Amino acid sequence: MGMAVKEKMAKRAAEEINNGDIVNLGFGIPQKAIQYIPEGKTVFFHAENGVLGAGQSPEKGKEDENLVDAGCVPITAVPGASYFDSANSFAIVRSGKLDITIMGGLEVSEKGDLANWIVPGAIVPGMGGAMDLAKKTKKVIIIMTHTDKKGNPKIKKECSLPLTAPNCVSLIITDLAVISVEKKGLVLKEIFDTTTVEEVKEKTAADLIIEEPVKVISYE
Amino acid sequence: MGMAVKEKMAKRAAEEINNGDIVNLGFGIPQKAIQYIPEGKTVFFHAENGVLGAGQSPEKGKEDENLVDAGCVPITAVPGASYFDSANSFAIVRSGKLDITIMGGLEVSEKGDLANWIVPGAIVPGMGGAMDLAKKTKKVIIIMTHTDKKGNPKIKKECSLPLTAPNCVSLIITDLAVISVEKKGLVLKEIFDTTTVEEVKEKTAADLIIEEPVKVISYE
Amino acid sequence: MQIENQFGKIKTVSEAMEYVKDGMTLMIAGFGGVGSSCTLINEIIKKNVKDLTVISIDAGDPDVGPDHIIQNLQVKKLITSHIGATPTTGKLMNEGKLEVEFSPQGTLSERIRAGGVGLGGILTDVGVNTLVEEGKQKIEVGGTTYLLETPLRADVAILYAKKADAFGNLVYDKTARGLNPLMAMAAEVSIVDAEEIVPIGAIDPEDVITPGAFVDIIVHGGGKFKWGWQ
Amino acid sequence: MQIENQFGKIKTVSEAMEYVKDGMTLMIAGFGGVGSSCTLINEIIKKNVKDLTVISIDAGDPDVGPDHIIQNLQVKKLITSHIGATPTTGKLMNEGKLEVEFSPQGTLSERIRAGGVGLGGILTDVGVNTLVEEGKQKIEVGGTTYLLETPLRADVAILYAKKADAFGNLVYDKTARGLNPLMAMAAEVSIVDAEEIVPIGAIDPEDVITPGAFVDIIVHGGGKFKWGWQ
Repeated sequence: MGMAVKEKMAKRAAEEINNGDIVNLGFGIPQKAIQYIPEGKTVFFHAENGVLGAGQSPEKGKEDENLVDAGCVPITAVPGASYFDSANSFAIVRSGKLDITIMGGLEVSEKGDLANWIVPGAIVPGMGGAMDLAKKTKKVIIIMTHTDKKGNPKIKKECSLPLTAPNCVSLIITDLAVISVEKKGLVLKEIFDTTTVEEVKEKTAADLIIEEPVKVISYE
Repeated sequence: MGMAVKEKMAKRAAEEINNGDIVNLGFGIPQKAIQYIPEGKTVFFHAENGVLGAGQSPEKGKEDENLVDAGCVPITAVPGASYFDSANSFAIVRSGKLDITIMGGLEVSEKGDLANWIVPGAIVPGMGGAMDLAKKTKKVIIIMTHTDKKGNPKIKKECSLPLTAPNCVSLIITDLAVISVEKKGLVLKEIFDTTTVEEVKEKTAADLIIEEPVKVISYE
Repeated sequence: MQIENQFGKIKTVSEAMEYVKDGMTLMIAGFGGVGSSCTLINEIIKKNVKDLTVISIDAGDPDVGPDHIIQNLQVKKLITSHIGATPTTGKLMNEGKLEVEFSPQGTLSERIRAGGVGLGGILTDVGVNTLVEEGKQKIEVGGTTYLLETPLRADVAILYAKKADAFGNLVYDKTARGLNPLMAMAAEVSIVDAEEIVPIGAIDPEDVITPGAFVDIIVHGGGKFKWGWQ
Repeated sequence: MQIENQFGKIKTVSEAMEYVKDGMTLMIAGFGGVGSSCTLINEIIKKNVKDLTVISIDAGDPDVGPDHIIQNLQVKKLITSHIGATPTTGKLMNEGKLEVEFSPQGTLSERIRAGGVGLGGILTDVGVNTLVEEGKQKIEVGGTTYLLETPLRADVAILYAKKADAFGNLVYDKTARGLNPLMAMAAEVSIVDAEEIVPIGAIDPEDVITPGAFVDIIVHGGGKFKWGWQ
């Protein structure tokens, strides 16, 4: 069996990151992207609790209780890191200095509207920093399954859930495909080698612009 | 001859300062107050360019070009000092954490309106930090001559010059008297031993409430 | 070492707790408990003051942070950005036992800062065309629509710092800074639980993050959270 | 020592000067020249770019600071809080050769910060019922009347720092901090004249005042003002 699908999505997302970029990763799959940054690229990971230059997890037993990421998991700091308060942390976000944010999604619309903060029927967890990040980051990349647990498409003409931010998504990476949000609409750029263009179209509740040939992603 | 009148005004102003107070001093006579703080009182002087805990002038030859007051004159920093940026400097002012500001005045009205930023006929220098300080400091003390160079009263029913801030002055210290601005009006609290209550009334173009006996200030 | 307490700001924990009262608005600093004062949170639970309005960036963790005060039914209203890590908070909210006001995290930080630095509000486009805009004034500046977000202030703020001198100059530690400097500014009475209290002059003026002007009470709590990862 | 320039931010002064152009909005950091870059100010005079809109806390001193650029008739508009120390600036203003917009100093700082942190404006009651309110929207919050003050941004900011690493993390020196961290945030291109340029990792993350995210270009100018008191 090849690479797990979650890893594939994270790896594909990591390919969007350039040297010197300032990047914020959401919890879960987005955080896996950190492992796929190629050698030689220096990337500054921003954690909204107050660090630019978040590094890998410390060795067991070497955790510092006052050095954690936004999920309160112990981290390290890379050379060139800086600490700041919450206002200055979101100054980096709001001023547009954050190059990339990678986060999960519940729904994305044709226009790049994002809904990812209220799970229907569940307890409302609050938006945390998601609204700020989605609205103000230069490039918002959403990693999500193409359909929900019942098989309903999550990419739709209009979001039915309350929005996190309108018109903010640049790129959607699903377990099936890579779709870019452009002025002309949603463009199917790539598919994973486990699916077909037809399947992706079928499972998408919005128009997809298909520019042949669609690249097929095969990760070992 | 006794103490110069400028020194007397500065000394009287200094008597308003309590231990632990945070104080901003305007240029000129107000700055002389620093010399009259009694031993044993620890006062934190705020300079709006970015220091709390401004100390005396350094010895000649020991100046640090990057440690100056708001007049760009070299200073020192006392133990317990801190440096900050301009936004945080005015945070101290605007949040009401500044206990006392002592500044010069052109006119003060019966209601404590202050005019001190536009000199008639002269080049407009700009308000600098005066509006923030006058509006937001807990206790605004104005040191000024009782009349202008032509002998016209500077304490008036209404200011004729553009205001720095309305209804902000707590205490006026002139070369003749100490007048407190209260809800009931201007109260003549003290006179210097060089004048009389009559002279003060005559040179004031607003009603003065006189509560006998008016204290007479005699400095050696 | 005996620290000279020349401004009377250094107090015992029980002296500090006299300022925490029923019905007040309380800011609890920290992020998921990191930067929160374990001792002061525990003392507030022990004192069992009621009807609090709490402002905190999150409800903490089930193990640490403000959630314990909420669980203890001392809070009537919570102004926050996230409660997802603490099931009790959400449960109380859904049962109607706790009012929760959500602000986006950056907006919440700026609202607290605005309260602290004496501004009447700030304009942000974060939240425009979402549920967040409900009930808020919309203002147009330079062709963009912004929400007017109002300042937040509290009667008391409790926060953790790495180091405090006798004037209240504060130094934080790494990501235990968070909202702490902002809340120190935004409360009538700011109570700092300092890991270390040092004499005036022991902190380099360049290292001060919160000037002593913003600090009213300094205690040494000494309490330590037990973290989930421990 | 050769510093690794892994982000390409370290440039020569003449490379940096390519970003300074006719008609642009320029923030000049410093307070009476303290915290200003002597080298970059002199280079702007040498390049003789015209029609600048300059934003600076004051016009400097007759000896140092932005006043020299103003004297050289390169500025069409100045947004500032104080020009009292520089007779030329006032003279040009009175002759109609220079437009001057005055903001109270604390308001000016917050306007630049608002531009830097991506806010649409701030509300302050400083200046209410004075000339400063002219032309501004008045907004009522909680029974108090505030002025809506709009954010300021610039095409280029020039500033002095004590130390910069190759990513642009900055450390300032004492009162040479001032508006510098705010202007670094508020410009499309921020140019830092660092007294010392150090490798990544040479600055403790706690000591960083301006994170490198806000710095685009780092030069070592080396110029020194001659101060009035010298």
